[in-house]
Amino acid sequence: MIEQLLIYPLLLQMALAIILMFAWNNTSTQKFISISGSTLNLALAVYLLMYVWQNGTQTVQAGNWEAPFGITFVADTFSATLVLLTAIAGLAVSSFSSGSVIPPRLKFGYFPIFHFLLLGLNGAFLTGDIFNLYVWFEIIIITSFVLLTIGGEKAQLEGAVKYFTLNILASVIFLTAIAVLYGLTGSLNMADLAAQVAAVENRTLVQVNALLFLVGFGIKAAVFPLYFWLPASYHTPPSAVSSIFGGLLTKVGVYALIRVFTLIFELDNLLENVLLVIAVLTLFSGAIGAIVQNNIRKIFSYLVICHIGYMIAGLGMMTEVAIAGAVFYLIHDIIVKTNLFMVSGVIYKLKANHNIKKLGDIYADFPKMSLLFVIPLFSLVGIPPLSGFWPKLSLIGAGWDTENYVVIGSILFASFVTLFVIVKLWGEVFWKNGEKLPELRNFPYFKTLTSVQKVQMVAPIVFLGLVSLYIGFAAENIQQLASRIAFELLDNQEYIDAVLNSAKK
Amino acid sequence: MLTAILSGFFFSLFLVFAGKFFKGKLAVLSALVPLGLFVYFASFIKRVSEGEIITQQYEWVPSFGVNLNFTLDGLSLLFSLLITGIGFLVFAYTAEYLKGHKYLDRFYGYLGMFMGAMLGLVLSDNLISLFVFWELTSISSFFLIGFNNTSQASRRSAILALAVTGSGGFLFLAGSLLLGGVAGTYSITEMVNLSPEIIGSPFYLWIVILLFGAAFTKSAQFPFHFWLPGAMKAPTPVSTYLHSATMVKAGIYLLLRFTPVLGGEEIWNTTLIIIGGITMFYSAVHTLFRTDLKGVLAYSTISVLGILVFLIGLGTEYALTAAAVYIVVHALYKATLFLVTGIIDHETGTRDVTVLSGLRKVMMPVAIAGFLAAISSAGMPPTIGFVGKDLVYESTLHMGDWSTVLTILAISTNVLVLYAGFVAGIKPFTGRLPERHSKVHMPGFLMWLPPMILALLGLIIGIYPAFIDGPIVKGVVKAVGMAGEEVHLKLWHGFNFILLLSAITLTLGILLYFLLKPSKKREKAIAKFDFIAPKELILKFGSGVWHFSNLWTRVFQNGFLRNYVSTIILFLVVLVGYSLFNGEQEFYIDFSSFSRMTYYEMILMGIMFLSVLFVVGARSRLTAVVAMGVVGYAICLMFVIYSAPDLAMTQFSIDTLTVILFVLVLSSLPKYLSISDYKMRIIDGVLSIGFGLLITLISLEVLSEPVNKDVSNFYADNAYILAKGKNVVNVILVDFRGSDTLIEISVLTVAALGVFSLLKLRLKRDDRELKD
Amino acid sequence: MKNRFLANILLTFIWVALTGSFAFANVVFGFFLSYFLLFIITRGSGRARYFRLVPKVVSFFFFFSYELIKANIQVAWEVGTPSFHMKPGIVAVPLDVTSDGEITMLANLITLTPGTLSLDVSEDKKVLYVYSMYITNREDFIRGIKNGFEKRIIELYS
Amino acid sequence: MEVLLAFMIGTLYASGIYMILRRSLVKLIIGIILIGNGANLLIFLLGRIAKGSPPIIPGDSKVFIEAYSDPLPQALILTAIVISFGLQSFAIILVKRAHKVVKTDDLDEMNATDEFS
Amino acid sequence: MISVIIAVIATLGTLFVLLAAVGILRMPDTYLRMAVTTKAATLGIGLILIAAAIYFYDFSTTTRVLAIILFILLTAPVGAHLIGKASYISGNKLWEGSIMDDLKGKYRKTGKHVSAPKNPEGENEQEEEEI
Amino acid sequence: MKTIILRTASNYMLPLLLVFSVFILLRGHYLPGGGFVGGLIASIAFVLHAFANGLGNTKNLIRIHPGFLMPVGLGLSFLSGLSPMLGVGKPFMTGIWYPEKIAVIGGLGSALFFDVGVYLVVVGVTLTIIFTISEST
Amino acid sequence: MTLDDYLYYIILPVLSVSILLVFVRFVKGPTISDRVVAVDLLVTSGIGIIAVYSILTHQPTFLDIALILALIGFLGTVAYSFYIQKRKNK
Ligand code: NA
Ligand code: NA
Repeated sequence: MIEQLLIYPLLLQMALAIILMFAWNNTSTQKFISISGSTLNLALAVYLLMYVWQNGTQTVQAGNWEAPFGITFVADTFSATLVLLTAIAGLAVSSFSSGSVIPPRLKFGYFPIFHFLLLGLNGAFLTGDIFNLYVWFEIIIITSFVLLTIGGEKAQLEGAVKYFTLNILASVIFLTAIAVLYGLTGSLNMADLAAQVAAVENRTLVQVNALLFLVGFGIKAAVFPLYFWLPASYHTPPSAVSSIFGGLLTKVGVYALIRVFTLIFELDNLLENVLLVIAVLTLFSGAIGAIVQNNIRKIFSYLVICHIGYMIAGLGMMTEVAIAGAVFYLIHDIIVKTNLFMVSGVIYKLKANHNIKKLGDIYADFPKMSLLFVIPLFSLVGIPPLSGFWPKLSLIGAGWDTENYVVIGSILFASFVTLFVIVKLWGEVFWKNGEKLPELRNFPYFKTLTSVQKVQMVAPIVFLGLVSLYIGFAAENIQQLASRIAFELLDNQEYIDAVLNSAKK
Repeated sequence: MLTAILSGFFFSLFLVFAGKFFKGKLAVLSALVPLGLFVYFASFIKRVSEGEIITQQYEWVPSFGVNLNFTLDGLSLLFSLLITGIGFLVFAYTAEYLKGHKYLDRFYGYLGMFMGAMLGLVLSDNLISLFVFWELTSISSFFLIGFNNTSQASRRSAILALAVTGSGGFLFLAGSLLLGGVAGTYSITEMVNLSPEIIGSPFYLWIVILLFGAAFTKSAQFPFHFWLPGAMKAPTPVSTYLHSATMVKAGIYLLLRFTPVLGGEEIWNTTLIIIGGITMFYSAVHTLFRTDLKGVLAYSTISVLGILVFLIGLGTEYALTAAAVYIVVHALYKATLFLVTGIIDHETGTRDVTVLSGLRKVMMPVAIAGFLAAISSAGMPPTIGFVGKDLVYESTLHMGDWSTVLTILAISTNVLVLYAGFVAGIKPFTGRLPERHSKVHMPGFLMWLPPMILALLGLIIGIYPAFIDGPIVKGVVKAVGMAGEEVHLKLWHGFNFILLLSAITLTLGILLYFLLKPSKKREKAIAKFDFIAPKELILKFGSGVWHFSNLWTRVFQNGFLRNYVSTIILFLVVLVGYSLFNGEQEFYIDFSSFSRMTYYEMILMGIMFLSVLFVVGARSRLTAVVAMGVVGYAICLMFVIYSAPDLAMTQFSIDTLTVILFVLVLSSLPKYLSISDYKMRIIDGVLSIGFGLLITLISLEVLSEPVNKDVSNFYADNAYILAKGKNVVNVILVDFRGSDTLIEISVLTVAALGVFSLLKLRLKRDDRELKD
Repeated sequence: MKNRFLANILLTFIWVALTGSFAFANVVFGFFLSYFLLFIITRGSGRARYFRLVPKVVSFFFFFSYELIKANIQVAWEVGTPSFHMKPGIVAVPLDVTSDGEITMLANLITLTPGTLSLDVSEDKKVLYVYSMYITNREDFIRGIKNGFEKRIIELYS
Repeated sequence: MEVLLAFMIGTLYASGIYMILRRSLVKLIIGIILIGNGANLLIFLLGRIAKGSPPIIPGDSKVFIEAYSDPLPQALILTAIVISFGLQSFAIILVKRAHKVVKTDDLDEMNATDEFS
Repeated sequence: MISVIIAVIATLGTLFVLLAAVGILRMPDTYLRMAVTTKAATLGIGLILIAAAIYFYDFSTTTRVLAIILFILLTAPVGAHLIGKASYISGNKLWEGSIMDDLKGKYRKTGKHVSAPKNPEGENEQEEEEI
Repeated sequence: MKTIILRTASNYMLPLLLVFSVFILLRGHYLPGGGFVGGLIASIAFVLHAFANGLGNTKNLIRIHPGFLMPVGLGLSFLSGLSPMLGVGKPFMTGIWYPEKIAVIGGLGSALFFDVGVYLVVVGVTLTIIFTISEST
Repeated sequence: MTLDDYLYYIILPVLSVSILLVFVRFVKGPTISDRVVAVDLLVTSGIGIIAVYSILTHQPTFLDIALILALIGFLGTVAYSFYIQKRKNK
């Protein structure tokens, strides 16, 4: 049974979702199931990564059909790492949701849908089949739609219309790309496609196909000029939802880009330039977008976009160092962004406001909590030696190696703006004397929560904070992981062998 | 040494949890931490002065070549002693200065963190580790400047300071990585040996520019100096410690540290002389226009930092010795002056030098300390300031062609620095004690003793310069790559030209002090020129950036979904279209591979095409929906014709259900109006047709390519034999690719849950505020 | 009880017809399937008497086919020639049939006959509103329906 | 025949995008449905089409005797169609709710979430 | 021989379908179009299906064809009735050559619900939740 | 829409359509059909009934909330995918078959249960969506 | 002339023309009821075309689709008329 270890997280999430649906109205049972299930999931994910680390890439041929005929699930180090990150963020947000999401939403399927989302994320990371990836993307999309709109407030709906349209558009483009890919090769298995695509004579069509994937995934990853759905919507749902969105949703797009452009397509000159130009403009647009915002979650939203630029830049430079940098950044970013949106959620519960102009006093009123919040905030900035710092070493170093000076400049610019924005936010939200905000009668202020709820909200911030600190201070471990991932991505033979020859083993 | 560095951090961490115990009388105990460290570092003086270099090595992130290798040589030792020594006095002083302050524990926490970071900075041999600590000093500085965080001015100053030093930090990072890449190591010790290769590399210029960026921002060189006067918003102990004695000298440290690696080249020396020269004179002049004691001191600090850069730029052994001495001199007297200012501020409640006078009558020991510091800053014998100033003139006079200009510059600067020192150290204590200050009393000894100690030290080592010459200054000079044989510190060089220059300096300075009283009027007058001051220019630039950002963000994130869609489609069409028509393979379509057209297919397509147009042009919602239905049915028939019965069934059922859905909600859907104007329709039409055409062309070219059908053939061959089904499509759905289907029904389930919650979950009016 | 059983048999028969297999197992399965479905959906309302139905259905079928073809030719003439000769209108036809099943059947048969169309049944189920292409005279039209379809339906149901 | 079909697909993509760009909520959904149909047909076409040979193994044989059309794209499209149905249903309701809550049909007026606060 | 029978039946069926098509195009109002088409098409399609049943000549196909015909016979008139009624209620006028309209004025406005013809006794109609 | 005609017709059509939907479901492995189409037809049957008889009556008819079918169906499909792992140690979704042919449905295997699960989910989803919408308009 | 040819060259074209005629009515309207009637007839004619096509391709399988069309197409009509009526009531 250990051979199938890698799909256990999928099975677990699916089982959780189904069980949670049976417990439709019983929110306290749901909380218990969700948190304990997520804990189990974390244990599985840790074990999976360790197992993959020691025993190499693992595969499961679903239905016992050997590749490329069935659907293959693959856990290489990259996938296993992302599954682990999803598990970490998942556990954190599960707990945070238990504490923060208001009962009406919980009674309308919040938790089952949440676990369907985690299922989708895990599936997207683990699948080795391009159409299966599309299906996972769809479940991610539909769950995110529902989580985005659950409660149906005005802002939620307005944001959701844009989110919906543009993500559907991305799916259509993705599907178009799959159609072309299938039309050229007759295959869907990504490992098989590596060889099949290489064998296609018409390289122009291969390039066209690659560009279609680039645009499709680019929308999901929220890169310039395709990111519009993100700032329009991320600040509208409950904070718990924003957290999982901010941490993981765009990263699936990044994952897919990295996977497709290391496994199936080779970067030619055009693609490389396109990626780098996109990266630079993404860094730029995201950064300056964050400067002008006043809503905490909007600031974070733009920073989500901005920092995607780092990863795309790493992919575009396509050296082992660069990819390692991108992967390291991805690891760091998932943890930190999830945490930041949770922080914004706690701040909201404290003051019932998201506007940094109106907020204030938090350092004076909640000093320990503020210091706790410093961890994700400064990790995000990449204050050395916190987690965001290390990948920049790789990225800038790779920039010098490949003589991409504009990329270096953009990375520095984005880092600087991030620093500035976070520091400004700190000054406004934590230091300043805030406005006198009206007391809302029914608002679930933090102080009115039960102590269990308080713990459920703060503990995940502590947990992710500790993970961030681990990433920063034990950067060696993470860098080794990132390097091995980069190595495996660039030398994809192990992946291909694991998928295509596993039946013969 | 790691322990030494970490002790600062541990101390801060400790205060986070045990802070409340340290707000009261126990606070002074925290001074034991720097004191212990001072003793620890002092114990190395002998070994270091004998030329030994003490190293300690710890692994950290070997993958990046980053380690915690610490090196204690003369330069590091000087800085370590300053950091811990002045740290000790400042810690002690603070216990009194902020006695009873609500956040005293925080303050100590930041100070401890800063001390640790600063020690790390000066001890690291690894460039990246050095950078790590470098940034941490900026962060501690940020928290300390913003300590009075409810004041908007404090917050602004903190952010501005961090913005400037932080941007320098990023340049530093880029430079470090470049340098590390060129050298193949991040070890500074190893880089010294590789100096010729580094200087010879094509990246040398880049490296120098980037490191200068770091040093100039941190050490407040023109035009990046402006953050430092703002940093005076911090409580005085901070100004004393960070913004005069230690942190601002990190840039100086960096330049000194890299002199043996990168120095000796013209670009290095010239740039430093010019920037240092401008800085020292420009800011010295500024002291004439300040009335706030801390403002005066801030500008004079910048001026001295300029002098130091200037000296490093001169680059001779004289100059570097002068720099080493000047670091000590300045640390001693400027710290004293700041502490004195702090006392004045603390006791009288004002730092406005125009209203301060006669305070000697109420605080004689403070006045003495101020006086000693002032004469040291003036470079009067027998203070160490005198020794330092002599060395400066000595250095400038050795500069050949430029010696006259440089010397005059140095003299002018020193005159003004003298003025500033007198204004800060003497002016408040002389003259008549105003009525409202008559009740002012002596501060506790914890406050007046530290400046007194520093002032006396300045006097003592002025009289016995050998006290620091051998043990410390020589070490610094050797550490920066000089022989250390040429120059020996002496108080008295006899009557010579340099003494004459000193005399001129003193005379002019004292004259200036008596002729030009600090005045508000002057301060206001200079404010008129603020608009061309670097700070204002940079702030204007910043506001320009803000406006540009605002514009850019509004242009792209303009709120109009249609613009978002058009942008994405345009991007796709241009990119993919470019690729399709400019790729290796010329665009071609192989019509011969296509099947024959039959009339019924054409009719079907015709109907479908017209229906689509009908949908697009329909005036009413229902008509559009009905026409959509026709499109769906046509597709269904198409699936029949092209051998896909399962698809036909599914398409038809789903189409019907979609129609039902529409019909059920149609009356609550908005009216079906044509809102967009004619021009938009044309533009959108062109874009859409371009997009559609692109898809058509791509698909035709793909169809002209051969395709491998192994996978499908496998399904067909094994559907019955292995999977026991004859409808291959269904076998694929439930077996070969059953995982797709499992997720697909999950998608459906979630969609249904979504519909359910969208329609059933209505927050009641009372629940509107129930937010999460 | 009886009705349900009959419905069950009928559905079983349809099942067998659909699957095209008279195999015993298939019949049994069909029976249980129908039983199960009926269990789900029936709510004790009265159903028609199926047994007596069959022979009447057959004779009725021929009658109906005749009507259908006759009317179709009439309509073909109308449609196929250039000018219109029709005199259309809506007629209220009083009903003698009472049960829902009978009314529905009558209405459907009228509709299926070319040239006529059942538009609605009054709330009290006493009047059927029929649209027709050829109305020479209201009474003749009503009589035509009452003596034709309605009579036969009453026979069928009795 | 492929040419006509390709042209039809292009038409569906074009009209889909055109409708999405029309500012109206209902047109938006119709656009999404049209373009979704286009994508499905594209998979169908690029999987190569064949007339009159459904991928169903005839009565008593165990394998295909005659030509059969590629079953895989059909299975993919079936999945895609069903998924689209789920999304479309949700979209229709989303639009209904949005219209009711925001009280406009004009997408141009639905930009509060993009406004700077 | 079988082929000829099939051809003849199919031809007949097709002609009826054509008839319906011409009818729907030519007839001057909605009711006439409905009156002409429902049955013509039903008959036509029935015939074509019978042709198919004869062609394949096996039990399952035949039963299936019969099922289709049955379904059409059941649904087509109901559909026509529904459209006709809806059309009338929505105010679709009769052709100008019409000679009588017994339904005129039978649909009343009740504010919420207008679909039922007036009945003389004025019974309380029970409101049902309808979709 | 209160019409006797539609109501009566729909009462005949409901069982017909349901039988037909099961037929389509069961034969899916051999001929066109399967869980999706079967489920869609079954839901259409109920929707038709609801159009004719009012939603309340249809709901009474079904008794359980259709939404309940979703976890049930999903669970069934999931378990049938899981069964080879638990039963015979084969990978997830491996088809396991009862060796003998069974009357009516042909081969009996996990794929059939899977398809039944799909059927239930589709019915549950469609009815949940349509009923919810009807109730809210 | 074989049966297939007859169907292909005579029957199917006539059915196609019929469908075109119906489609013209669909486009012309003028009322929504006319369109619905036209769609209804389109579906019905579609059943005929499918039946002929299944003979032409010797695939009885296609008759199943005809069956579905017959069953389900009706529901579309129900829905439209429901809407037409409801719209009037508003
Ligand atoms: Na005529
Ligand atoms: Na009739």
